Amino acid sequence: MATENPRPKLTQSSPSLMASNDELIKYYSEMLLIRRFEERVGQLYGMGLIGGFLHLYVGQEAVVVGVENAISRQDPMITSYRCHGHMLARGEEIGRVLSELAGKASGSSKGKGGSMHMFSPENGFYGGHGIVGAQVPIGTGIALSLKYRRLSNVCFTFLGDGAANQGQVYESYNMAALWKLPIVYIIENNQYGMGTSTARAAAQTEFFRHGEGLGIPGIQCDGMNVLAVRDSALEAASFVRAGNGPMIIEMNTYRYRGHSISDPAKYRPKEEVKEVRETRDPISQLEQVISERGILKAENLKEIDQKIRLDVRNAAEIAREAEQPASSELYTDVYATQAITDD
Amino acid sequence: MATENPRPKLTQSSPSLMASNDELIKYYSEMLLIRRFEERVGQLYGMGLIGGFLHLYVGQEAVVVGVENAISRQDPMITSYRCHGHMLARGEEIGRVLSELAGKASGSSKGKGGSMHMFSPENGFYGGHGIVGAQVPIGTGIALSLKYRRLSNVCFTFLGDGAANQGQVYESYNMAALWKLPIVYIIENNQYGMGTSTARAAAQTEFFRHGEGLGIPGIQCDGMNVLAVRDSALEAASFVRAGNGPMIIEMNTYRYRGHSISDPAKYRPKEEVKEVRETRDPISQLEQVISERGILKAENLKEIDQKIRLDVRNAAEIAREAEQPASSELYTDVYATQAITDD
Amino acid sequence: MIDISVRQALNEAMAEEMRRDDDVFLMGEEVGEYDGAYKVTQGLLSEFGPRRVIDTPITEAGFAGVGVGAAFMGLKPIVEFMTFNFALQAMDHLINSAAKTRYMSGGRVTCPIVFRGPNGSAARVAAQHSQDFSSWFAQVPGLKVLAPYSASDAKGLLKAAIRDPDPVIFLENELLYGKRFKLEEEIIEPEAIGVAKILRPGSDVTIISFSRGVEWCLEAAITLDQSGTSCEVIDLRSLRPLDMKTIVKSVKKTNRLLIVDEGWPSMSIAAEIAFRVQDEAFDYLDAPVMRVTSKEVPLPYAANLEEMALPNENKIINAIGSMK
Amino acid sequence: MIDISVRQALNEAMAEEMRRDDDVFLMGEEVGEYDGAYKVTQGLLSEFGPRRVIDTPITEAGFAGVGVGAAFMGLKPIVEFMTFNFALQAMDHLINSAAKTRYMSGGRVTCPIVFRGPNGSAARVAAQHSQDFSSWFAQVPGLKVLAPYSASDAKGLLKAAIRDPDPVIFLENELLYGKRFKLEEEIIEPEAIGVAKILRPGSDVTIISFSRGVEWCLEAAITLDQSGTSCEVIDLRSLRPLDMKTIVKSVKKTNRLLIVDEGWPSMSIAAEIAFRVQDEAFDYLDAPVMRVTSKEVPLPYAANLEEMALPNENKIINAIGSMK
Ligand SMILES: Cc1ncc(C[n+]2csc(CCOP(=O)(O)OP(=O)(O)O)c2C)c(N)n1
Ligand SMILES: Cc1ncc(C[n+]2csc(CCOP(=O)(O)OP(=O)(O)O)c2C)c(N)n1
Ligand SMILES: [Mg+2]
Ligand SMILES: [Mg+2]
Repeated sequence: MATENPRPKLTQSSPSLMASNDELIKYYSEMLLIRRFEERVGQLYGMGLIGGFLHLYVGQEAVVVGVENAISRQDPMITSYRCHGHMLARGEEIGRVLSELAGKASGSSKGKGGSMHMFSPENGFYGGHGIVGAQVPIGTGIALSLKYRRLSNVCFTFLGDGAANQGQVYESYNMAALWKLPIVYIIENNQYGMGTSTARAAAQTEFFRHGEGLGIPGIQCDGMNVLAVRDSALEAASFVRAGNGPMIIEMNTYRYRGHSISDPAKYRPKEEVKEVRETRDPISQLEQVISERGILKAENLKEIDQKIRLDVRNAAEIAREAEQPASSELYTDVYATQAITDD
Repeated sequence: MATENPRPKLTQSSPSLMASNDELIKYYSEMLLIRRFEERVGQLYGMGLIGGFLHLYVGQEAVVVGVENAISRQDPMITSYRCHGHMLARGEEIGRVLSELAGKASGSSKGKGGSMHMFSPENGFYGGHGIVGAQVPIGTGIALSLKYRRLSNVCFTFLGDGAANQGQVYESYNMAALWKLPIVYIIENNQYGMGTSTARAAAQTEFFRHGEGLGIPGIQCDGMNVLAVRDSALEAASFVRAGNGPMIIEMNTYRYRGHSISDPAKYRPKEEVKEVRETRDPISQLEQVISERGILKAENLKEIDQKIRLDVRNAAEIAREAEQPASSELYTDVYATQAITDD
Repeated sequence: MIDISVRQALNEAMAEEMRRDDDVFLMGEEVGEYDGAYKVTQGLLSEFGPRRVIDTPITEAGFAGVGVGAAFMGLKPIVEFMTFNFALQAMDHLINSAAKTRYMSGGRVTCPIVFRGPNGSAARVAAQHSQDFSSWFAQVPGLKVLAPYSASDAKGLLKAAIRDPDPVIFLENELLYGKRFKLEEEIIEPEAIGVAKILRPGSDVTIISFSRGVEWCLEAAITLDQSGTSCEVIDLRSLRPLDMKTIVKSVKKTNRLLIVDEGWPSMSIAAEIAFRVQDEAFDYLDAPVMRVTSKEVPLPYAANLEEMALPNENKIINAIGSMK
Repeated sequence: MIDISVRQALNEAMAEEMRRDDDVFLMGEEVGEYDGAYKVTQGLLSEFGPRRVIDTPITEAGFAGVGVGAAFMGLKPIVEFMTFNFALQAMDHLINSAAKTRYMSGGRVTCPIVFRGPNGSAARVAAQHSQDFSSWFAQVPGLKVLAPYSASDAKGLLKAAIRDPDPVIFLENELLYGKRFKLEEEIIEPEAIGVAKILRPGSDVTIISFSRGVEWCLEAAITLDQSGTSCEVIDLRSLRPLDMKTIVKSVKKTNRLLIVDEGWPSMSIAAEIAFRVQDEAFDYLDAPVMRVTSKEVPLPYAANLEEMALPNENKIINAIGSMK
C-alpha cells in the first residue's frame, strides 16, 4: 500500500461490514453500556451527585466502540473532555468511572479529576483532556514514543470538529507526517463545537481533507455505523502500521444532548436531532441488523439492556455510598513524592 | 475571477513582466538601497555600533521591493524580525532606521526596539516582530480592520518558510478564509529557517499549497525576479480586493548571509550560495536588463550606486553621532500616560 | 438606584460603549449566536450585527493575535476568552504582542484592546478550568489589570477599560455573574483604574482582596465585628497598577494586614502587597502580614478537597484569630 | 577539579544521562544538525543519532505537547526552548498538560519531562527576547523549577532534573553559558532540588539570588566586604521548592535581607521570599526586606536604557548602602 500517493479507498464506498454474530452482540452491548451509562449520569447530575462540567457521549457511541474493536489495548487512545465512552470502551470498570464523576476516593482519579480528566493508562487510555486541542500533540507524542520504542502499535487520537481548527492540530499533523509517526487522528465530527456549527468555524468542513496540503491521507466514515467505523479504523491502522505515517479519519456523527449538561442546544432545530435519532441511531441500527438476521430475539435484547441498566444502577449506588477522598489526599499526587507543601 | 474555484494562473508561466524604464530604475535603486544598507549594517555590527540580534535581508530584496511597487501605502504590510528591507521599501528614512539599529533617540523606535522591532505606521508598516509567526494573526487582524472599516485595501503579511509551519498561521488562514478577509500572505521561502532546510521542517515544502485544504488559492513566484514578484502581488491584490478572501504567494528566494549575523551558516554548501548569487541575484538580473536594453550606461548605474552608498554612509554617521535616549525615556511609552512606575 | 447583576452590568458596559463608538467591537467563542457561554454578551449580536459581534473558531492564539492587529489599526476590540484558562494558548500575543509593542515602537504603534472573561475557579470544574492568572498578568509592564467585585465596578471599569488607550486584562469571575448589587452610579470611571475602594472602614485589621475574594472578606468582617474585631475591607479593583496609597494608609491605621487572594500563594498579589507594605510601613506593622490563598495544589474536583483548597470566610476568620 | 563552562556542564549532563538511559531523548529547534542555537547540545546528534536528538519545526505549542505525550508513555524527554520567551506559545502544555496531569489522574499518569533553555535577558535583544519567567513557573504546583548559577550546579541539577519523575522547568542564562567554573563534583545531586547553597558566609546582611543574579551578588559582596559590610550570599538554585530553612536561618543571623531578582519586581521571587521571611522571622528583621530587580518596563534595546533597566552589582551595593 506504500505506493507513490498512498490513499486507502473511501470506507464508505467499500464496506466489508462483516462481523460474526458474537461480534455484533459485543458491539451492541458495548454501545448500549455507554448509552445507559450516560443517560444515568445525566440524571445523577440533576440529582446533585455530580458537579462541574459534564459532556455526554450519547449519539456518538459507535465511534469509540468501532475503533476499540479494530485495535488492541496496546494501541493507545487519547481524547478530549468528552471521555466517558472512551473510558468504558477501554475497559475501565463502570464503578470507578461513576465514582470519579461523584468525586469519590474510589474514582478513576481518586476523585481529583472529575468528568473531564479521566485516565486508564493500564488499558492504554491517556485521557480525558479539558483544553480543546491539547490532546492532539500529546497523542502525537504518544505515537512518537511508540516509534521510539520500535513498537508496532498505533496511537488513536480523537478530537472534535471544533478542535480540528486549532493550530496545534496542524503542528501535530506536520510533525507526524514529517517523522512518519504511527498515529490515526479520529475527528469526531458531531456537527457542532459547542453552539457553533462546523460551517461557521471551519473554512473547510470536510475535515478529512485538512491534511491534504501536508500530504496526509484522509477518509470520511459514517460514524453512526459501528461496522463502518471499525473497518475504517482497521484500514487506517494497517496503513499506518506499515510505516506510512499518519492518517485522518473524519467520523460523521452527532451528539443528541447539548454540548454540556447545561446547554439547552437552542442553536439547532429539534427536528434535526429527532431525524438523526430516528434514522441514524447507531444502537437502533445495529439492533435492527441483529433482529433481522435473527441473531437475538427481542427478549434477549431486552435482557442485555436490563443487565446493563442493573450494572449501571449498581455502579451508581457504589459511587453514591463511596467515601470522599481523605483530607490527606489534597497534597498527594502533586509530585511523585509529597515533597512540596509550602503551606 | 470570483468563479467556482478561483485561482489565478501561475505567475511564472504567465509573466507580463512589463515595466517602463523609470520603473526599472526605481526598482533597481530600491533594491540596491536595501543591499547597500544591509552590507553596511553588517559592518557596523562588527564595529560595535549595533548590538543584539541582527538578521539581514541580503538576497531577498526583490520580494519586498516587488510587492511595494504593486500596492499603495494604504495597503498595510507586516513582517518578522527580518524587517530592515521592509522599513526602507515603505519609505522610512534611512537615518531613522540606522539610528534605531544604533539604539539612538533619533531611531524609528527611539532606540527602544532595535533591529527586530521597527515600525512605520504612517507608511503602513506594522513591524518588525521578534516572535516567529506572531505577525501572521496580527496581519490578519489588520485585514479584519480594513474590512471592518469598509476600505478596499489589502494587508500584505510576510512570513518565513519556518514560520509557515506554525499553528497560528493555519488558524489565521482559517479565519481569513472563513471571513473573506482582504489579506495576501507572502511566504518568503529562503530555503532555511535558521539552520533547518525546508524539507526537514515542513511535510509540505510547496508552501503555496498550505492553504489548499482550506480552499485558499496559492501561487508560486520567483522571488529573485522583481518583476515577477510585482506581477504576482498585483494579481493577488486584485483577486483579494474583489472580495474573494485571502491568497498565498510563495516567493522562492534566498538569503546570502547566515540566519543572523552570528550564524556561520555551515548547514549549507558554499557552492549553493555562490550559485544563487551568480545566477539568480535579483539586482544583477535587473542590472543586466537595464544594461542590455540600453536604459542606463554602466557609469549611470555606478552613479546610482555611489549615491546610495553615500546616503547610507551619511545615515551611519548621523546614527553614530546621535544621542542615546534620555534616561527619562526608560519609563515613557509603557503606557499612553506615564502612570505606572511602581518603582 | 437599581438592582443589577454583574452579568447585566458587564453586558450594559459593552452595549453602551458599542453604541457610543463604532470602533468598538466584540470577538470570541460563542459571543454571538449563542449569546455567550455565560450569557454575558446576550443580545449584543442582535443589536449590533455580525460585523461587530464576531463568533470565532476555537483558536485562541489566532484570534487574540487578530484582536491585537485590529487594535494596532485603531479599532478597539473586546476579546472574550470563554475563560482565562484558555488564554494560556494565546499568552504570547497578550504579552509579546499587546503589552510590549507600544514600548518597542517608541510609542508609534498602540494597542487599545480589552481581553476579558472569567478567571479563577468556578464550581467543581477542576484543575484545568480553575486557574487564577491575576498575578501573572499583574506582573507585566504594558498591561493594566482589573478585577472588579461589584456590579457597579464591573460596569464602570469595563467602560473605562474599553476607552483606555492601552491593553487591559479584565478578570471576571463566573460565580459572581449572577450576584446582584445596587448600581451606584451609571457613569464611567476612567480614574478608577488604579484606585482601590474601602468597602468597610475598620480599626483593628486591614483585609484586602479583589474579585470574589471580596465577598468572603465582607462576610468574615461581619462575623468578626460581632466578636469585637473591627475590620477595614479594601477592594483592590485594579491589580495593575496597585493603589498602594490607600493600602498603606489603612495599614498605618490598623497596624495589621491580611490579604485574601484566590490564586496560589507563591508569587501572588498577596506576596507583592506584603512586600510593599513592609517596605513602606515597616514600623507600623504589629504582626507579620498574613495571607489566605488557595493551597499549593492543582484544584481538585472532589467537593471536600475543593473546599479545602480554596479560601473562604471561615479561613479568613481563623487567620485573623491567629494573628499575633 | 577541572575547569568547565556552564555550556559544557549542561552538555555533559545530557550526554551522560542519555548514555545511561535509552529513555532519555532530546528535542527542540536546532538541537541536532546545528548543534544548538547556543551550542549547548553540541555533538549530541553525532553521538546519539536522529532517533534520540530530534530537530523540530518552529512549532513550540506542538512539540511541547509532543514531549508531554512521550513522557506520559514513560520516556524522559528533554525539550529545549531556544529561549523561554518562545515557551509562551507552549504555555498551555507546560501548565495544563505537564504540571496538572499527575494530580488530575490521581497519580495514574506521570510526566517525567525537562523543559530547558535560556531565560531572562541576553545582551541587547530587547523586549520580546528578554523576559524572565522565573516567578510564573515557580508559582505552579506540579512543576519543579531550577535556575542554577555555577557549572557544577548546572550539571548536577540538570542530571537530577532528567532523573526526576516530575516535570522540571530548567532555567538557564545565555550570558552564563561561556562562564567557566571549577567543577567541584561529578556526581548527581537529586537531593539538591530544593536546596539552596550558601556561597559566601557573612554576618551583616543576607543577599539572595539565583542564576546570573548570583554573579552580581558575589561581586557586590567583595566590594562591600572591603568597606566593612559582611554579606552572606545565598544561591537559591531551586525556585520551586524554595529552601526557606536556609534562608530563614541566615536572616536570623544577619537580620537584614536583600533579594536580587532579574525579573520584574511585582509578584516576583523576591516578593515571595520577603513574604515568607517576614512571616517566619518577623522579629528578627532590623529593616525592611529590600529587592533589586529589573525596572517595570519591557526591556529596551538602547544600551544606556538597558543598563538602567537591569540589576547589576552597583545597584546592589547602593541598595545595601541605603538599608536602614
Ligand atoms: C482552548 C479551549 N478553548 C475553549 C474551551 C471551551 N470549550 C470546551 S469544549 C468546546 C467545544 C469543542 O467542540 P468540538 O471540538 O467540536 O468537540 P465536541 O464538544 O463537539 O465533542 C469549547 C469551546 C476549551 N475547553 N479549551
Ligand atoms: C516562536 C519562536 N521560536 C523560535 C524563535 C527563534 N528563531 C528566530 S528566527 C528563526 C527561524 C525562522 O525561519 P523563517 O521563518 O524561515 O524566517 P527567516 O529567518 O528565514 O527569514 C527562529 C527559530 C523565535 N524568534 N520565535
Ligand atoms: Mg463537535
Ligand atoms: Mg526562512
